[in-house]
Amino acid sequence: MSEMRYEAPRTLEAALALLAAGNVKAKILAGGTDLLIQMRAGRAEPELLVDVKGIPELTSISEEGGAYRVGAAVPCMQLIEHPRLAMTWPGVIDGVKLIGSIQVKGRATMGGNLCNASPAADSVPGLIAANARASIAGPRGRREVAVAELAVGPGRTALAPEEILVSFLLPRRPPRSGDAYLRFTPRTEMDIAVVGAAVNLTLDAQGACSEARVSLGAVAERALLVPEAAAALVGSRVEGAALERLAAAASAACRPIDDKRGTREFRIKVAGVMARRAAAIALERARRAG
Amino acid sequence: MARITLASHLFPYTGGVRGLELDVANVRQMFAALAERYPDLQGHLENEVAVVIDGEVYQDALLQTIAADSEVILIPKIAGG
Amino acid sequence: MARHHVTATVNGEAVEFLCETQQTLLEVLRDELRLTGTKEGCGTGDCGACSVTVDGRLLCSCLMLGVEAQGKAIRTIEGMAGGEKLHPLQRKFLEHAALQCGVCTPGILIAARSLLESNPDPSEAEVRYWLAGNLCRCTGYQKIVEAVLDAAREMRGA
Amino acid sequence: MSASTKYEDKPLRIVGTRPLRPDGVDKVTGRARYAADYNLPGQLIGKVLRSPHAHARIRSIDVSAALALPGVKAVVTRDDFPDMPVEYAAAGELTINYRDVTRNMMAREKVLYDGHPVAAVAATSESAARAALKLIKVDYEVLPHVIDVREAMQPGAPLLHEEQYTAGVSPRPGQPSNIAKRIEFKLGDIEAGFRAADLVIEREFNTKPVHQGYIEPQACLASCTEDGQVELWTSTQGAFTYREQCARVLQMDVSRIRVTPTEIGGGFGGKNNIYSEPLAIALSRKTHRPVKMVMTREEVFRATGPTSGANIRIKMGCTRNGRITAAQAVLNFQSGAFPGSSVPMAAMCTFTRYDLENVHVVGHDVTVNRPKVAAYRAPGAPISVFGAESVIDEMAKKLGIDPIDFRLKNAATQGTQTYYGPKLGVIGYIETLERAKAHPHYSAPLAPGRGRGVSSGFWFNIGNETCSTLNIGEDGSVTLLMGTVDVAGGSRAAMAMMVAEELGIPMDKVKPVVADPSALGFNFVTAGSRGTFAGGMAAVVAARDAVEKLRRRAAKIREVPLEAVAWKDGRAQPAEGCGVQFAPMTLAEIAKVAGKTGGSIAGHAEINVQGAGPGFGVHIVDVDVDRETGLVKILRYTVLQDVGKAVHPAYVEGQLQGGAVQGIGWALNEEYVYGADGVLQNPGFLDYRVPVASDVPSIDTVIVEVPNPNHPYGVRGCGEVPIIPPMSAIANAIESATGVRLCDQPMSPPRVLQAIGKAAGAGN
Repeated sequence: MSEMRYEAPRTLEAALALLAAGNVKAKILAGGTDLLIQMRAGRAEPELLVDVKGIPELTSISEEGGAYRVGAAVPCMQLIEHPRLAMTWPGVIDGVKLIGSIQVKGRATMGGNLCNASPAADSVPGLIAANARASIAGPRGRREVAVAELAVGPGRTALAPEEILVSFLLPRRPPRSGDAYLRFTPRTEMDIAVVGAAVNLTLDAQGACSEARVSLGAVAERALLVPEAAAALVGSRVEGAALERLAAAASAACRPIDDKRGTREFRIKVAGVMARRAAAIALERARRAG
Repeated sequence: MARITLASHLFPYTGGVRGLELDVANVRQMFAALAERYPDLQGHLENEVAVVIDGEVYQDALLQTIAADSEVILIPKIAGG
Repeated sequence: MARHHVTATVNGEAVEFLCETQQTLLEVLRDELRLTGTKEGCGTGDCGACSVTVDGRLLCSCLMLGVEAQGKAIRTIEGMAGGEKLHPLQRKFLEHAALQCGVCTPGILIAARSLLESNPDPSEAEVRYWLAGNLCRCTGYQKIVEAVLDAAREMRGA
Repeated sequence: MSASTKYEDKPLRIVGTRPLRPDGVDKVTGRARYAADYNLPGQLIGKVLRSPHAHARIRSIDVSAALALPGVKAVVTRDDFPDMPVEYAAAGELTINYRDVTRNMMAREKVLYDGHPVAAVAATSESAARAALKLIKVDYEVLPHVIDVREAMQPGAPLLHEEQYTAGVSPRPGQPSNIAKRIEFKLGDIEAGFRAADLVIEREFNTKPVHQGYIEPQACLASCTEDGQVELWTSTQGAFTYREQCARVLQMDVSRIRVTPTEIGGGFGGKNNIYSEPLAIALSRKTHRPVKMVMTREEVFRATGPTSGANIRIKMGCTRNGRITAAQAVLNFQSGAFPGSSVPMAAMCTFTRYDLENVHVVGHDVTVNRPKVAAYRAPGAPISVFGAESVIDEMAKKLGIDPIDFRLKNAATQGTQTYYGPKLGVIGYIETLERAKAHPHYSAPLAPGRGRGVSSGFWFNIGNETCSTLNIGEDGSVTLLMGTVDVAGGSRAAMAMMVAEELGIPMDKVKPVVADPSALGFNFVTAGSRGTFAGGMAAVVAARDAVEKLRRRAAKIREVPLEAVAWKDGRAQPAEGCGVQFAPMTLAEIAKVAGKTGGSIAGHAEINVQGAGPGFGVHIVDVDVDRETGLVKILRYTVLQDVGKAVHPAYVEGQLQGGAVQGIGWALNEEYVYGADGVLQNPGFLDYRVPVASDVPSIDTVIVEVPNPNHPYGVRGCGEVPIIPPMSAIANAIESATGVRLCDQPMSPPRVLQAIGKAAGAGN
């Protein structure tokens, strides 16, 4: 049996140094709610665990001129309890709220949710719809990438092995903006999304949709940004025919598989339904945010 | 003679015979008499059937009395979760 | 094999233990500290039987490593009753027949206490959603929900 | 003191009240010790290597590398257990066959399902044991497998057992088959019944296996000495049957195995049969160190339980007035890797609720490459009743008859001839239906688009072998040793209550203890809703035996004739009209001097309890169906059930609520999902979806009490009936909401959506 090391660096530099140190199979440990299960099942056998929860930059939330910088290892419950985050980005928090039980949310993080790269990750469509950017640290410095570009496929990300996802930047919002995430699961809680849909939109002064982003989860190898679905909303009052076009575009963008959680046919059909319903909630929120 | 009726799941072991009269005083004697008459029934009596005597269901009651005018029915043994 | 030396508090008492990296907090509590009131129902965070609080945060102890407990304050079912007295939730669970086999009960009590600490007056729906991470296969949840609501009422002094 | 244990209607002090359960404080404080909570010095950890294949021949097993690993102390495989011939014995569900028991606990010639044990190791740590499993080399010849029951029944399907010929057909078939057994029940003339019908409906139903889903995984700790004495701590519904089964497969005397039934974290039928216990004993026998084996949740799903999946066909006919003229069923049940499903009981329960003249039920017990099924709460009945009560609902709706009225028109009552044999005794089906009809839920207005369904269920309930001892302590407090494991429904409370009632003392003077089998005569498993009925009967008999001895002792002490002593209000006192006066003696007073007046006093019961009273339940459910996603939401749920007598009403309500919610899970989302490779896809609580608290509404309960004449307090047993009606009640409610009838379980969103879509398509 190989021995597994555990390190809990207090700085980003120290963490990067551990990852850069050589050929060991290292894993970053944030909330651990996916990693510990994989280790137990023998699907992950790291030689080194780098616990990043002691690094302030990864575990803090700050406001930067109306935008939010959210540490990748902030536990979900802390995001949910944040006094203003949920008011500004309710759709992002919708997704965060759906990650497992209260217990799981006490540990799980958005960074982990993204890096685990499950196509069904609940917080990812909301982040994509929000046009969130991820800040990544590596041996050659920092880079910023759109969240939409990070998850590549099931279990795979665009991060290099020696890189660390540090934080998310949720941009400043124009007035009259609202977002929402809805997922379909057979149970009310404790499920993996069969389909997830996030809609982020902004209304003009007349109440028509001026900007929109739509993202779908669990309908492809990764969460999708669906510009065609967003286009269905722009210029509309997010009602009637526009919602039907949104639903049709969302369904058309799906390329799901049949698996134990849902059939292909079901996912395609329900993706449109979820997108339409999420848009209605986002609209309501945008109006209230007036 | 007690009147013995076999539940239909036992017919294959009796060549289709569904009932008969037997001069027996208890369940054990009845099983023995049945097994003698229908050897294929042998393995399906003690552990697989419950016995209804005059409307009451008995399980594992080899010495339960059968009266001369009793109505006896053999049914599958019942258990549960 | 090198083991980690960890110091923490459990139910207010200082503890120290040695653990391997892959040992979960649940395994440490049960196998090293012999606090077997915290149960394993799944080992994957899906049933809540291993619920404890760490620095006040409700979590599944099967999804945290023992080594991560360094310096933390852990609370388990063994510390729920205060001296001779049961916690109101424990008493209400008895009075409402809110337990049958009892294997989910420690986790549910810990989760329910955590709910009432943050929300002293929850609605029935809030109780049901908060406890959604705690599976119970015996009761159908009804008497559990009733007991939590009644305990909340009593604890509020209402 | 009457020797009769028949029902007596008398004023009660304790039975029917709601005291706190004796096991409660231990359970809310974390003290209660379940199997995995036991540890012994020097113990080893045992782990099982399981088959990754659904069906394969084992060519060879090489354990040498595993044994060479540091920390590994022993490995056992098929070579460590004797082969056993065909030999039947009673266990929780049906009879078990030791030939199969020994093959299920450890594969011999073949592995027959994903998860089938192939080897077990004992090592000084869990990590060493896991590492050792990876070093065991098994050479498999992978064989074609069969998972689906209909496919398994086809000629030419992959055969699990080459020597299995269908039993129950004559002449004996010439070819082996996966159909292990055919059973048949007939009453009247089924064809004449259909000819007399104005309306005939025939439908096919399919259900998936579902797991009992107890939260405590199987766990045991075994310790074997050099001279072959075994101690075993295990989570079981039947310490005696576990002892017997372990002794048989290990060829030991039962008296050399001491079994401690630990607190049990749920069973529901799933802990009636041994799994790891003989492996732990065998590993301990090799190492002479204690061996602890705890299953992971994944192992629980892959290798224990579940209940059968089934394919069934129901055909019923009735007159236009709603009188059923014919009822026919074909039930094809998966038994898993070895024969012995619950199909006989499913067959008997399919239509037993109704007074029928013409019935024909055929059942098939079919082996498939899945884990051997185990009992699950009213084994089999929910499956066949799903079909029957769906068809009954459809008949009632077609005829425009209220569904409860339709059932009342056909309801069984005392004297009804069943198609499986006996005439029914005193039962409360009609009373329960009438209470359902009068319940406010049944007449509450229903919002548009929502649906309401009703259904009903019958279960036999059972008695069986039961022993109990009641020891009167020197201070007059009482210990009741019970051999029926308290599977958590609260039977310790119920039995203490009945004993206190009998003895005339407060309940807190009675301490109920689940005894290990060395303390009592044989007790059958706690199954079949027998705990409070049969265990209670034994407790009452033991209490009455003790009372008889207390009377004798008081007569001796007071030097009066026995007939002059009556037992009343917890005291020996002068019998009314006996003409003899003496100072009464309380139980405590007798107990105090017992040692010096002839020795201490104990009551005993060693009985085989007969006279179980069948139970009937009626469920009402309201649902909302999301037409766009197929999601079914349970809005309101009411359970009504005749339990004979609720000894502790709160715990009876708990049984009714818990059973209903298990049934809701079964109806809506629970299922075993297998891949084309025959490997289980969802062996965890994430993807095997049992209901969570937010999935269900309050479950309202109505306890109906029509006493069982064969029990001193009228008890029938109540644990199993409540899981029978939910599936059909929910299907009927979905039909009421949408006009679409679901015949496949689970009625999960993809299925419901597809059915709605199909119906809409057909309508266009």
